[in-house]
Amino acid sequence: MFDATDYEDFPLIEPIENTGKAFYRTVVVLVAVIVFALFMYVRQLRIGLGVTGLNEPVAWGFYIVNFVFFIGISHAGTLISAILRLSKAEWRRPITRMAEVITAIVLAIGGLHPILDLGRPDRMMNIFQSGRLQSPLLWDVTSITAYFTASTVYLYLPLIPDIAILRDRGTKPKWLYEFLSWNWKGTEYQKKVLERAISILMVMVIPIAISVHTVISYIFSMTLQPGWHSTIFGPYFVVGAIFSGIAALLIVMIAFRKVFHLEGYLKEIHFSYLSILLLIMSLLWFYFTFSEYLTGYFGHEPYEMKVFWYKFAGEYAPYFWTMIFCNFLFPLIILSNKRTRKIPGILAASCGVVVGMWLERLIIVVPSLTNPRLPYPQGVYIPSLTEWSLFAGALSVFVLGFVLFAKFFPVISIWEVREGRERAVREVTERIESYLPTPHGAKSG
Amino acid sequence: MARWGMVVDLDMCTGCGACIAACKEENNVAYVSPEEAEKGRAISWMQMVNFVEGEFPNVHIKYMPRPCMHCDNPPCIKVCPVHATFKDEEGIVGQIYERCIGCRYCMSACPYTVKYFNWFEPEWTESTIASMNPDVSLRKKGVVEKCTFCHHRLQKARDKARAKGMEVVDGDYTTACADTCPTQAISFGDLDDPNSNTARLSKSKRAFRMLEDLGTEPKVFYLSEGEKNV
Amino acid sequence: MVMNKKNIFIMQIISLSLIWIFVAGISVWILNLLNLSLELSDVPSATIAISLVAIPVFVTIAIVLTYVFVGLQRGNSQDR
Amino acid sequence: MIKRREFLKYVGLGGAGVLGSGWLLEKVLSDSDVQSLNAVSLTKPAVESWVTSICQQCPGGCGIKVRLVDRRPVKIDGSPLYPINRGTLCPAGHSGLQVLYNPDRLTSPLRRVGTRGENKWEPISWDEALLLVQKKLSELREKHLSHELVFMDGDSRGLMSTLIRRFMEAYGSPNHLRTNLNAHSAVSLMQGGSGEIAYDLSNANYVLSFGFDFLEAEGSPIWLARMYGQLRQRANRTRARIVQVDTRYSITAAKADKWVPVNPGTEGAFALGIAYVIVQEELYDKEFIAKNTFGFNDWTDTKGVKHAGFTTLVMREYYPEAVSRITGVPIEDIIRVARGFGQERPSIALSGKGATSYSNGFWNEAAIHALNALVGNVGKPGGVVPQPEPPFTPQADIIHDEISKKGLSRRKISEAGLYTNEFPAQVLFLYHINPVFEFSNTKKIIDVIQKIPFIVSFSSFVDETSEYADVILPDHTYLEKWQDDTEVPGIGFPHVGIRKPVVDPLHNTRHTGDVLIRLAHALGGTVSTSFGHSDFLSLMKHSFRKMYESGSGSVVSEEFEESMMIYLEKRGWKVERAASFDEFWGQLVEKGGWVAAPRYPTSLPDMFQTSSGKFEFYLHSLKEKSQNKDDQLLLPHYEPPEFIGFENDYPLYFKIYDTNTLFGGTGANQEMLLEMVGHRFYQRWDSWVEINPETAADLGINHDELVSIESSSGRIEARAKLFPGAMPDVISMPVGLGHTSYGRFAKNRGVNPNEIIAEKFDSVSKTAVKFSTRVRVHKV
Repeated sequence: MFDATDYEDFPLIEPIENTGKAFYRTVVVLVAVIVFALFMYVRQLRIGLGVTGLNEPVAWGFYIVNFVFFIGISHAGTLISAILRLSKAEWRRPITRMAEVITAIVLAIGGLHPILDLGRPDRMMNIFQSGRLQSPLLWDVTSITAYFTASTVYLYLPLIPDIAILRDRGTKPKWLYEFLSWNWKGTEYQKKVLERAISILMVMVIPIAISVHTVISYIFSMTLQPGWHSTIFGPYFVVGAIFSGIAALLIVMIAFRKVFHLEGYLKEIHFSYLSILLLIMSLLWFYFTFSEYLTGYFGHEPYEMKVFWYKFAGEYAPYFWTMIFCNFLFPLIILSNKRTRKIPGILAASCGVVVGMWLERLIIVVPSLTNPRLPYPQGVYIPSLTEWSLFAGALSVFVLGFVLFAKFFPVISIWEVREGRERAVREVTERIESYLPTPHGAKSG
Repeated sequence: MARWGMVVDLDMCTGCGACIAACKEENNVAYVSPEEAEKGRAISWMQMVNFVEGEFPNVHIKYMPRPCMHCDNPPCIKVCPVHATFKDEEGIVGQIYERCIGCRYCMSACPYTVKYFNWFEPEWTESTIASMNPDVSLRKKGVVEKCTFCHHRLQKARDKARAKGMEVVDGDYTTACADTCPTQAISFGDLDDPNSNTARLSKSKRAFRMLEDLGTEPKVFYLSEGEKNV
Repeated sequence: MVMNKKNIFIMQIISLSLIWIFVAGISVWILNLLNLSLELSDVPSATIAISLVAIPVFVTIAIVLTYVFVGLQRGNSQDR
Repeated sequence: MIKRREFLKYVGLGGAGVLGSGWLLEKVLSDSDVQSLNAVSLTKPAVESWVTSICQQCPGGCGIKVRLVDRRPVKIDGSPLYPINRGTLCPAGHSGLQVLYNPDRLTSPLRRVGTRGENKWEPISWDEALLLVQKKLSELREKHLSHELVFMDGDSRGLMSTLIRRFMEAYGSPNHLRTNLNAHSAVSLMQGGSGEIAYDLSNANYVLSFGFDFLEAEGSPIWLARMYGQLRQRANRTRARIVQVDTRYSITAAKADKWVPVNPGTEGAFALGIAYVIVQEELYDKEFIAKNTFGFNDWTDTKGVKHAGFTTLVMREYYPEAVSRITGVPIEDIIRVARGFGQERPSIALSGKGATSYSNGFWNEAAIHALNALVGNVGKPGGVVPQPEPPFTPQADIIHDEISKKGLSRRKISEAGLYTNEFPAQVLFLYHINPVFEFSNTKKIIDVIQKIPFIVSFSSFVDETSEYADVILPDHTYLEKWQDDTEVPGIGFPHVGIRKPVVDPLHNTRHTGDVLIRLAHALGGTVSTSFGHSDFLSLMKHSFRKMYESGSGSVVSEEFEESMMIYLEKRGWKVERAASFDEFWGQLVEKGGWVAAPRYPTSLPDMFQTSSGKFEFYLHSLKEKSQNKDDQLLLPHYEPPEFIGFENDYPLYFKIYDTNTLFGGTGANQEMLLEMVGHRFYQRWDSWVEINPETAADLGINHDELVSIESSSGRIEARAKLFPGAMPDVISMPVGLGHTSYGRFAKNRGVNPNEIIAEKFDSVSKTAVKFSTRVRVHKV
């Protein structure tokens, strides 16, 4: 079946229909890593959490750090795409899909992390039988479930027209596209229904997304522990999450642009706009970090100061200052300069931010635990091989998830791009005209 | 209804550690291997905490035995997702080992670090198996455990009292640590009973509580050391 | 794999009902916890507050999905 | 590590395990380890009972109450009836069941099959083992070398000590070496008698302790801790003052009102400096000095020779500036402590290992004890009181034959003799002692032990010295045997504790008392006829008859009841007691002991059994022993301590101390005690060395870093604990870890500081002293 419009967007469909060797190679490597991680996890199940580097008083380590980190990354997606859609930013069109996919995959990974951390995962059903919604941990369970459901739906609905394109092309497996396309024919009524649904969801998804990371911050800030007990934690975590999400999105975009040769869709301007958003988030992140530590320092509460100095000049100083560099100085230098705000520079800055944000989660979780109020026990935390391999496994699941998604579905929303071509210029012109100041004497309205 | 509490007179406490040992024996607390202990995984429901101040020769060390504080406003209970840690009507903060899912949130939330986790399946040596206290249940791998104010002793005392048709009152039961303290620095009893020695001591001018300003309302009181002047 | 349209439609219906079962399950779970907290008088206020937010959110998501499904089926037939 | 088969299982389970249902996880998680616990049958209803006995984890002599469930001991608590500890117990006491159930206990007699120290054994029957020992003993007697049987005894007091002494005398050897004696040799010369004294701490107002670490592991720790409690918070009493003079910030120093760090070995000088102030300011008890002491002022002997008195010497030599220079204590501290000691009576000066473990230990103790006389606090409540003995039925006289007479006339060998290569032993018996671990310079000890042709150990475990034994005749543990426990050091009232089997012996072990009696009977002749009793229990019963007949004291009971009895007894009432000896014995065994009121001397000359009948500042008896001593060398004076190792090479003093967990090393086979060994330094299962932070900074040593400690005798490695309570030039280490044998828990845990302690002996009493070694420390 040949269609001129399909030909136009063939680069988006091609990777689905022609599977290269590279795909299988990648999948094999990733599955190998995942199987190893699974093996390590089953070993942990049998032997006990002692195989990790956790101890008394450092009861939480990599698993919780990665949980917060991955859930943070998840804000890339739905939130950004919802905000961009809501603000009618036209340059969003090739971006939203990838952002939404990140969210769905990463949420699934992040949501599983607390289970990795459980001493008795076999008793997880206790949460259902006799849970307590008073515990911030259950707030998390609820809001992550809600976010996961909402963002999956939010990923799926805009995917329907694209699935229909694939169905119409007869792409294999046919039944899958038939099943998922929900009888989409592209009629006006269908379009209206879909658009209405999407706009309901995008309004709903924003508060849910914000609630998710706020609630995650509550896990820490609801306790009385020095370094955690802070009112700023909710917005601080949300800002950090969006920050790391954008960085992750940029990396994914650059990767697909390179691998799938999407230069025609993802243009410099997209990166430039997103990276300016990244820069703004970097400044905002720094502002929150600064406020957080300044209030701690100014109050000079002894236990708080113990944690403070542990981060600033103690054992965690290398991580802390690396974080400041990666999250603030490095992106600031690179992104505020037009000459370096090019794709390689943006990639470097984004990688820096992802690493920096991971470090930030580490710096929030561990030092408060290694410095308990009582002088004993004192904590040292060195993650073990098990924790590292599960981290690697989680990253592999993320990449594998993306690779598989890209195998079956277009990573850029075809119909939105087309819609853009067809209608955007006219709509935008009309819209802009509508905000232009009415010249004196002309009829308003 | 009694409200059980403890008073530790730091002026009499010599930091000998008898309370630690008595507790371990009484409550079937498992031993971890030396390598694991080195990693900070030893379990000791009662722990001696030292505060070292000053420099030679004006050094001062304060020893404080630290059981679970059995807070009236316990930070650990608030965060438990499954009702595994709870406060009973007599104020004792307990842990249901069979329900605990091992999320260790309570450990992270406790400002006194009194909660301990079983990182591995406890390995019982012949001698510990032989001397198990049949009154205290054993913990398995992956659950959190803590001081219970020797709750099994309370249950026994209650059974005895009920047989006589009475309520448990101050003096009917005491914890293993209070029982064994050579200087009797630890006293245990009903904080609400006006005739109780423990209650009287808890209202002493010397009385204070650990990290009192956190508002956790611990039921373990400390009596400060006398003034040192020679 | 050969699948006729009818089977696919049945599967679509089933998956949609699964969504509803999921949402109903979550609601039952939250109500169960609410009941438990009332029974144990374990801060029911917190539980009530959370259930007031969480249940409508899940229900809305399910409604939106159903709306889209029904809408797409209807829109399709109307046009023809 | 996981095994290969398990690995395959994991791979198999891998896929399903993670995402699988709770049911599957339950399968994966439920390990057989948990199931094995069901063997203990924790859920069945059980019969509970309690049995009293006496602890033997340290020489403290506390009464214990063992909880048995279905006749299986499950917990040890303090016996509320027993007056030493009144229901309380120390960590070691609690871990007693780990001795009873220890997986490394010997289950039968052993004969060595490998070379010495190789730790290879074959189990043999008791008859075989005893025959082997008896043959050796007979041979020795036939060769008229009976004195070459050496019995090293680290436990005995009460009847067991009597029995061993009797065995040795009947056999014909003077070499019964007792090492656990609380030898107050200076006190015994100053006030006569055996020198066994007690401090009536609970009635004192000012306690000045010289290296007497009474809250850790000296004397009877629980008794002393209880006394400490009474010094602190008791109704109707002011809080007593405690000053700890020590070279280490011990737990006692931490709990004292003031810690006075002094230069090592100068404790005596500090005491004399206090004496100076007391004499100068006339704070001493003039009446007591005039009536009851000798040698305070200058005096003239019968020959008309003038002698300098204590005051003359003190006023001449020990003025505060001089003392401050020697001890390193600021002058104002000397004066302040002296004034407090002189004014806040009753005040008491205690001397402990911290002051006496130097080459000048004897004179340190003499100077310290002189302070007690200065404030007239001897033989009174709140002072130094005699340590009374309970009434025991004497045994029939020992019958000596020619061999034993000859043997006994030989010179007794001393501890110092061990370090000479001519240690005259053909047969060595080891009872509750482990010289290869406990003595200074362990390498030399091994050399000496190696050369002894035949060694018999009575240890319940294979310890370092037992590895060199030819035969091990394992004793019961203290929870399985009959024994009395009397003469607990420092308890000021007569008492007898009944140690009885709380459980039938778990293994094929035998009471060493029974074994000795049986050996004696087997040796025949006069050795046999000296032992009228068939076993230790009948000997005990026999000896206790006098306690019943004398009518004094009473079987232990609740505190209130007991104080009532004592009150009545003091007023001459006859306290109601058992109708027959058997009934008395029954009560004794059930309650666990006998106790009588403290006996203060009715007149002080009763207490002072010296040639002058007074407290002697001037040590007559020392003059008798060694002629032609200068006057001031017979008065309490300061003698500079000698150290081994030159200051340039070895700049730091090396101090060791006992902990209340390991008690010199015997506790090291118990998990409980190993786990909490260093609970004050947050250190488990390992040794540490306390170093002053500034000293450490100079040496570039960080906290918890491994350091090497080297003396002229050897080198060990331990982790450094930077501790502001360490004096800048003194490093301290706990003793008890570093076993190379002694079971799975003890073996290769930590290091043994005795390895690098050079042998040194007290200049007067000739006992071994351990603080005379200098070391150097550097990072590994």
